[in-house]
Amino acid sequence: MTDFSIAEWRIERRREARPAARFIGLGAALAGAIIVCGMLFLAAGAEPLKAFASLAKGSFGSLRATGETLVKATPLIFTGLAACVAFRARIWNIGAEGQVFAGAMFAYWAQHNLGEFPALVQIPVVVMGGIAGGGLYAALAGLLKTRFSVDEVISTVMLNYIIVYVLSLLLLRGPWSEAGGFFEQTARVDRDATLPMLIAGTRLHMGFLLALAAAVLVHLILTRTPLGYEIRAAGSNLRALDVQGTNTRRLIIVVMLLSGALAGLAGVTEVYGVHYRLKAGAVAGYGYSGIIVAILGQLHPVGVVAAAILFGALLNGATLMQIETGVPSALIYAIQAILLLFFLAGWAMCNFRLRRTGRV
Amino acid sequence: MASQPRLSVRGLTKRFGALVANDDVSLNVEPGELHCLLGENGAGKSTLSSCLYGLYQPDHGEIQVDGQPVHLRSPADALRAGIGMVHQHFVLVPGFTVLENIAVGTGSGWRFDRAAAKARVLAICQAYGIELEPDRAVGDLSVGGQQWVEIVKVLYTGARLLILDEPTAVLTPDESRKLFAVIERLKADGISILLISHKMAEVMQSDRVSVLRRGRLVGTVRTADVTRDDLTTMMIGQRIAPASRSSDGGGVGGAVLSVRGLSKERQGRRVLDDISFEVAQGEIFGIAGVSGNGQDDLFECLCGLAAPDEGSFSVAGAEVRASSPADVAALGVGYVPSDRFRDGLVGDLSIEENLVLGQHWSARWRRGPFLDRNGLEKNGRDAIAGYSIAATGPDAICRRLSGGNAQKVILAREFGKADRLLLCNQPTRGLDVGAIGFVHRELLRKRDEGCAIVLASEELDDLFALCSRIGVFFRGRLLKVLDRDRTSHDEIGRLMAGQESVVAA
Amino acid sequence: EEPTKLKIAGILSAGKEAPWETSFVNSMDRVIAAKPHGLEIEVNYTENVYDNAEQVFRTYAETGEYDILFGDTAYVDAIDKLKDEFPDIMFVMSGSGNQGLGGNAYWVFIHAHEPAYVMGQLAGKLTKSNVVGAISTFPAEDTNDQINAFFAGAKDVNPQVKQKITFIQSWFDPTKSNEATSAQIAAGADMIYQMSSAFEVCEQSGIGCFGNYVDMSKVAPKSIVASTVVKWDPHINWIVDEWWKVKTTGGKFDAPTEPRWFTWQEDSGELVINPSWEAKLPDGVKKLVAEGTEAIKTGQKKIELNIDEPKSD
Amino acid sequence: MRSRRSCCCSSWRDGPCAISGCGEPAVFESFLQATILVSVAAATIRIATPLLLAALGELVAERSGVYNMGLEGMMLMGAFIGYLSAHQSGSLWVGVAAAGLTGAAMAAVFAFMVITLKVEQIVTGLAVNLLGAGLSTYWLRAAFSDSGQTPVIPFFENVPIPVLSQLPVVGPILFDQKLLTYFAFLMVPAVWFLLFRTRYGLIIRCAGDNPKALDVKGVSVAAVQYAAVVFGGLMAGLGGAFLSVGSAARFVPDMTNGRGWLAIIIVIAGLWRPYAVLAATLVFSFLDALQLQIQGIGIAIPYQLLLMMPYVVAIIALMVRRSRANAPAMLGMPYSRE
Ligand SMILES: Nc1ncnc2c1ncn2[C@@H]1O[C@H](COP(=O)(O)OP(=O)(O)OP(=O)(O)O)[C@@H](O)[C@H]1O
Ligand SMILES: Nc1ncnc2c1ncn2[C@@H]1O[C@H](COP(=O)(O)OP(=O)(O)OP(=O)(O)O)[C@@H](O)[C@H]1O
Ligand SMILES: [Mg+2]
Ligand SMILES: [Mg+2]
Repeated sequence: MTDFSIAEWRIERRREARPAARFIGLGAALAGAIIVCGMLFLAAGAEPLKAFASLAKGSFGSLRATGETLVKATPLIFTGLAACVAFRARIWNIGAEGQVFAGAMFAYWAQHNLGEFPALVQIPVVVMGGIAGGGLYAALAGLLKTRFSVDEVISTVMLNYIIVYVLSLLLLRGPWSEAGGFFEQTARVDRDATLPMLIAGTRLHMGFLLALAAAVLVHLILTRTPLGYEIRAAGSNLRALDVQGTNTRRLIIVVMLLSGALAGLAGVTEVYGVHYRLKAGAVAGYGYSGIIVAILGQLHPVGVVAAAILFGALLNGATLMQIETGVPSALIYAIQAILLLFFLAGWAMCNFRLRRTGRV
Repeated sequence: MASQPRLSVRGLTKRFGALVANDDVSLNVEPGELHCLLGENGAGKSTLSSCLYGLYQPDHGEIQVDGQPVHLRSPADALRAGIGMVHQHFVLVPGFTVLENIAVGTGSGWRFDRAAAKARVLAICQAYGIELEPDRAVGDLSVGGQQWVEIVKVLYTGARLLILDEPTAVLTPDESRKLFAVIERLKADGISILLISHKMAEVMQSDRVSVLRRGRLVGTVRTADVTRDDLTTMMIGQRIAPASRSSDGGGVGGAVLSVRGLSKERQGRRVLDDISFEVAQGEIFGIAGVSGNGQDDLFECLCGLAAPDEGSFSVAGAEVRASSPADVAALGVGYVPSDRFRDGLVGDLSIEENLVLGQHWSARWRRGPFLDRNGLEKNGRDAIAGYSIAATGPDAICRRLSGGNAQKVILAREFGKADRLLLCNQPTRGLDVGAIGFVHRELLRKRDEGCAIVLASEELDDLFALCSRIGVFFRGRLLKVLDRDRTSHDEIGRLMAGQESVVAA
Repeated sequence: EEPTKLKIAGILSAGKEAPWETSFVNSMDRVIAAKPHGLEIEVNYTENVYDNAEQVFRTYAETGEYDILFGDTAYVDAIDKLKDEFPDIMFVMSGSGNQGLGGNAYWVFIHAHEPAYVMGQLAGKLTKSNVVGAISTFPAEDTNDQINAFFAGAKDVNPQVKQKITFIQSWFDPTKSNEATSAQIAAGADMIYQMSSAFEVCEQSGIGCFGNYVDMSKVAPKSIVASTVVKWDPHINWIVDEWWKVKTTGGKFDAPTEPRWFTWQEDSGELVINPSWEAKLPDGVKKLVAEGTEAIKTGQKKIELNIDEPKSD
Repeated sequence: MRSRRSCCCSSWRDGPCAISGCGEPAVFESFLQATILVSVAAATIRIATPLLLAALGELVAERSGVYNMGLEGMMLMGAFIGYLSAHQSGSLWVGVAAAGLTGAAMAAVFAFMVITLKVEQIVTGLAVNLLGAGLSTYWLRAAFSDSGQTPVIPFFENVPIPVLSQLPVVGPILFDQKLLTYFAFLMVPAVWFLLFRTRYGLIIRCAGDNPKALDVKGVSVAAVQYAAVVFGGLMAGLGGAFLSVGSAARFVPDMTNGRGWLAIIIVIAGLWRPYAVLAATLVFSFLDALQLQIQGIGIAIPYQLLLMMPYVVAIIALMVRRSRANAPAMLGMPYSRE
């Protein structure tokens, strides 16, 4: 019987999934994720519907909540775009994490040594500092790849660790440590260096606009410019680019610079838009989440923004959900993971289809 | 005892998406028979053998071995049914030894009984007169040596039906002869062989031939009953029009390309050995040779992708040294690589985008910081019309183009780029007759525009139809440069096999 | 009329497993049970808040249901931003890394240095190698005070004592602090103050260890000599009293800008000796401890508050 | 027997000594004392244990062509379930077995995603890490509700090996450890033997280098990779168990603290060879052990420098060795026939 069914029906990979199949697959993924998460809620002793409702209320229920969601989404947009740019070129920059640190650190260094200037001077300095810090740190991995053929997956992961210790060195009884403080953090930064708030009653800061602008810019670069052309081409066939006269080593470094610069900005928005201090906790974790955001967003800038907002909402709504239902907020990480796994599986499953075969 | 066919295929159909690679194919292979499978590139030969080996699942059809229906879901099933296969492309682990490559996945249990495996390999080698050192790393062997590993690998499985997919493509004539000696012995042992080959001389040694054309079986014939021409006709579907030999051309102007003493080593092997030649303006210089004899390395050096160890070359008097493809292209050089999907096209980009590959920064295709979309689209439309590319439009993704159409995209781009020199490596490989004719016409047109052309092809017909002079490559050496009008297919064929002495005599 | 209910948000920097948080939760439970002013107190905890404080404080504040937002560590940045926006809510921060803001932002400080001093005396008497160690998390004011007092106590009763200090640079990593303990044992220590609560190595190597924040006797029955127990009870009670005062008098919150802390005398801590060691202690030592405790609790003896970063000898 | 330390001249205490400060000689002298060296060495072995377990598993998975980036999550869940089941059953060995099974189960899910569905390996790995972190913390709370303090369980005692543990210096370093530690170190030659001396080892390596060569022999590439990945998960789970039941006697959220990532790095730094992986593990562990010891002695080298060192060294080593020279050729690339 089983043999019959195997002989008659077969699962095979499609060359290209049809949009309808994608839609169905993703819908099924979402449904599956919701069911599993609901079961987790039940296990945690919370009513799933109530939990989902307070999750929604906490993330979009008010202007303040929406603003907070966007605040949480801001760094994820940047790191998501960073991953998007690199992955489009098939360069596996796993180092957004470290580049966020580098961006924040470079920005802090520049602003710290600048002295007192009006916001009009200081804000551009921190933004440029973030771009430079993240970009250069990523370019280091690019250089290791092109000059010493050190795989970028490896080098970026290593660099992620190194920078954390460098920051700790600078903060803990180091030159940047807060006078008289024992915590690993700097003193509060100059008010004039902080990113202006956008909407009263929320914490939404200019960084969010920067992130949207970055998404538009990345979209333009990818679709309209020769550089974007090279990035897309590199993602499909690096060798053909090489054969046809593009300096692919330089391209790799440029892509890393761009990717790192975007990641670096995430560091700037967190330090100068949210925490007003440089400390590890302010910037940690966004790099890795950015990779997930980028994949969820299908490596498309618009998708990245959407996925980042979804993630921001989950992070933000979790607080209220926890307060209202008593579900541990740790569950939110599990929910994120389940959502992601179902999404990935759903997406991949669209590439399969059941086909009837027969023997004459 | 009614003799059952060793293999019987009934109505086998295999589709890749919309493409029908095998269409209702039925054939028999008898015990102890050498059965040839003949067909143009892309006719579906490899697909059929992959179905017989369980690598692909046919959509329809039945396969019987020794009268028993078999369901081949994986190579394991095929091996169990006594079918073995040498693949068109090597399936070896370079880091493993010969013995490990042969023995991996065989046997049972935890123990890898090296000594027993070695004894068995040596016994097979001895029985068939094959020379192999079991403990050498496969990566260190020559391509011919690797092919022997593949062959022993199949013999090691004890198969009663061997499928050999173009095994001689990488063998020297001498080695090919040895292979046929092995085949004779196998036949004597009652083992059946399904051989795929493009070489007519080899095909003619078989017992029967099945001819595939565009996935369909044209027919199975006894070899003794047919001539080469008959087979060719079956294969192509028409008599080949006599190659329209180009009348004039040849040395119209001064030398555009001059190559002096080019040498290169790769992995300890000398892949280019002191190559020197010149190509004049308006001349097509042909390069003959079995692939893998250094042509690819020559082209990689000439297009700036690789640096030669010794020697140099100049384009229109300008010395090219330590260059990059961009530098070479800037001299007005176009390059049609042999592997079009690997080196020539970016599969995920559209036709219009691929048409500006390498020139995408040029002011011609830009408007401010952006690519000039309208310009690109117009260029795409022009190319589609001018080169009659079958595609839905200039925004069609190149990965989905057929081989011939993909090649046309490359030609459109490179012909547009080449003002002085055009480097073409196997431009007609895998193309059908119509497309080949098209490429020939375009090359001649380009020549008549005064471009110097270097053309490498495995098809002597190409070379005789187009070139004024033909150089023959063998093991990295340019054995001889011959005047087209004063040589013959035979002479070049012998040179390609490395028989320099024959010519010298 | 008088309020009958009080809703508190406990905003914890780490998970409840961390002893610091455990001591807070335990103290809160005691206060709830005691029903100060007859109040029904309800507490909701949010954990691992440290780097996300502003959002959590704000979310609590916006629900409009909470009267006191009680943070257990350096939340001055978040509170500074929110306190004026929510003048009816009482904000509390704790320990080092804060600064006084006044108004509705209250600042408490935990100093368990007094019991730590007595515990140091115990260690100074018990050590055979004359090397006394401490494993700490970060060199923060509210950990340094105890360690310095511990070493001071040990040196006061035994001038030959050398001190060893290791920071594991993590608020909670038992594996790492176990390794740090091994390292100190190798460096000669045989009495170790475990600020980061990992006792497996102590148990195995049979040396004397000292617990912190909560009574660790059950965790490591063989090796724990004594534990300094941190009690937030007076702090919480003070906060509740202040809140009560404002709510019943209709006045405004007016927090002092200096941190409020309570002495041992005021029941801010405890020294719990492990029963299984108590029997083994020489009478002289027992007496010393009892006297030391007595002297401090009655205010006869003052223990200097030293918040400098301790160093190894 | 702890020897008395009689060092530490008073000058050392007087001023804050910089890195090249005053009392150094005496301090270094003390550092060279046998007890301290033995302690650092023994700590190195202990710190190495979970890393080695996870790295050996990862080595086998990567040799079969699959990048298991979900190691951290698998270790973490292993640590948690190991703790939970040891607590419930009262048997540490039940805990260890459960941890191994948990790692293996998570690896099976991961394998289904990346081998059967051919989802991007790196991203799936990150998702698995997230799942491990979230689920373990959440479950911990669910199992021990709000009590805050999770119960402490007994933990493995050291098992000195008779005679050998009496040897001077090496005895206490190598032969007075926990059973899981002996197991981890014995797994080094075992994995080496598996990979390079058995029929299955040949198959695993073939899957990583050229899966098609395996496929045409009728061996299922997917089955081989599943087995290798599940083995990797099992080892990661055991590594996690060493943290919770093996040494800390409890579970703490996120207690792996990056050790899974470190194990992946170790495989790379160890150039995909069992003995080199062992060496890399020991280097990383030694520097960590050293860092803790140096603080206790009072040498003023910032600990961050020591912790940073292995990563810097690894990058430099890769620059010199050309990283992928030894990597399985098809590492990270899903295999499909058509
Ligand atoms: N995996 C595949 N997916 C889609 N199409 C395929 C695949 N393999 C082969 N084809 C297509 O099927 C057709 C038959 O290919 P096949 O490799 O069998 O040709 P062949 O006769 O062996 O040619 P050659 O002489 O060049 O080896 C070709 O058009 C080819 O492009
Ligand atoms: N490997 C492949 N992947 C995806 N599609 C393929 C592949 N090979 C072939 N195709 C599809 O199959 C169709 C037929 O391909 P094939 O190369 O056999 O064409 P053809 O008829 O031989 O054309 P041409 O003469 O131009 O080579 C093409 O339209 C192409 O889209
Ligand atoms: Mg073929
Ligand atoms: Mg074709």
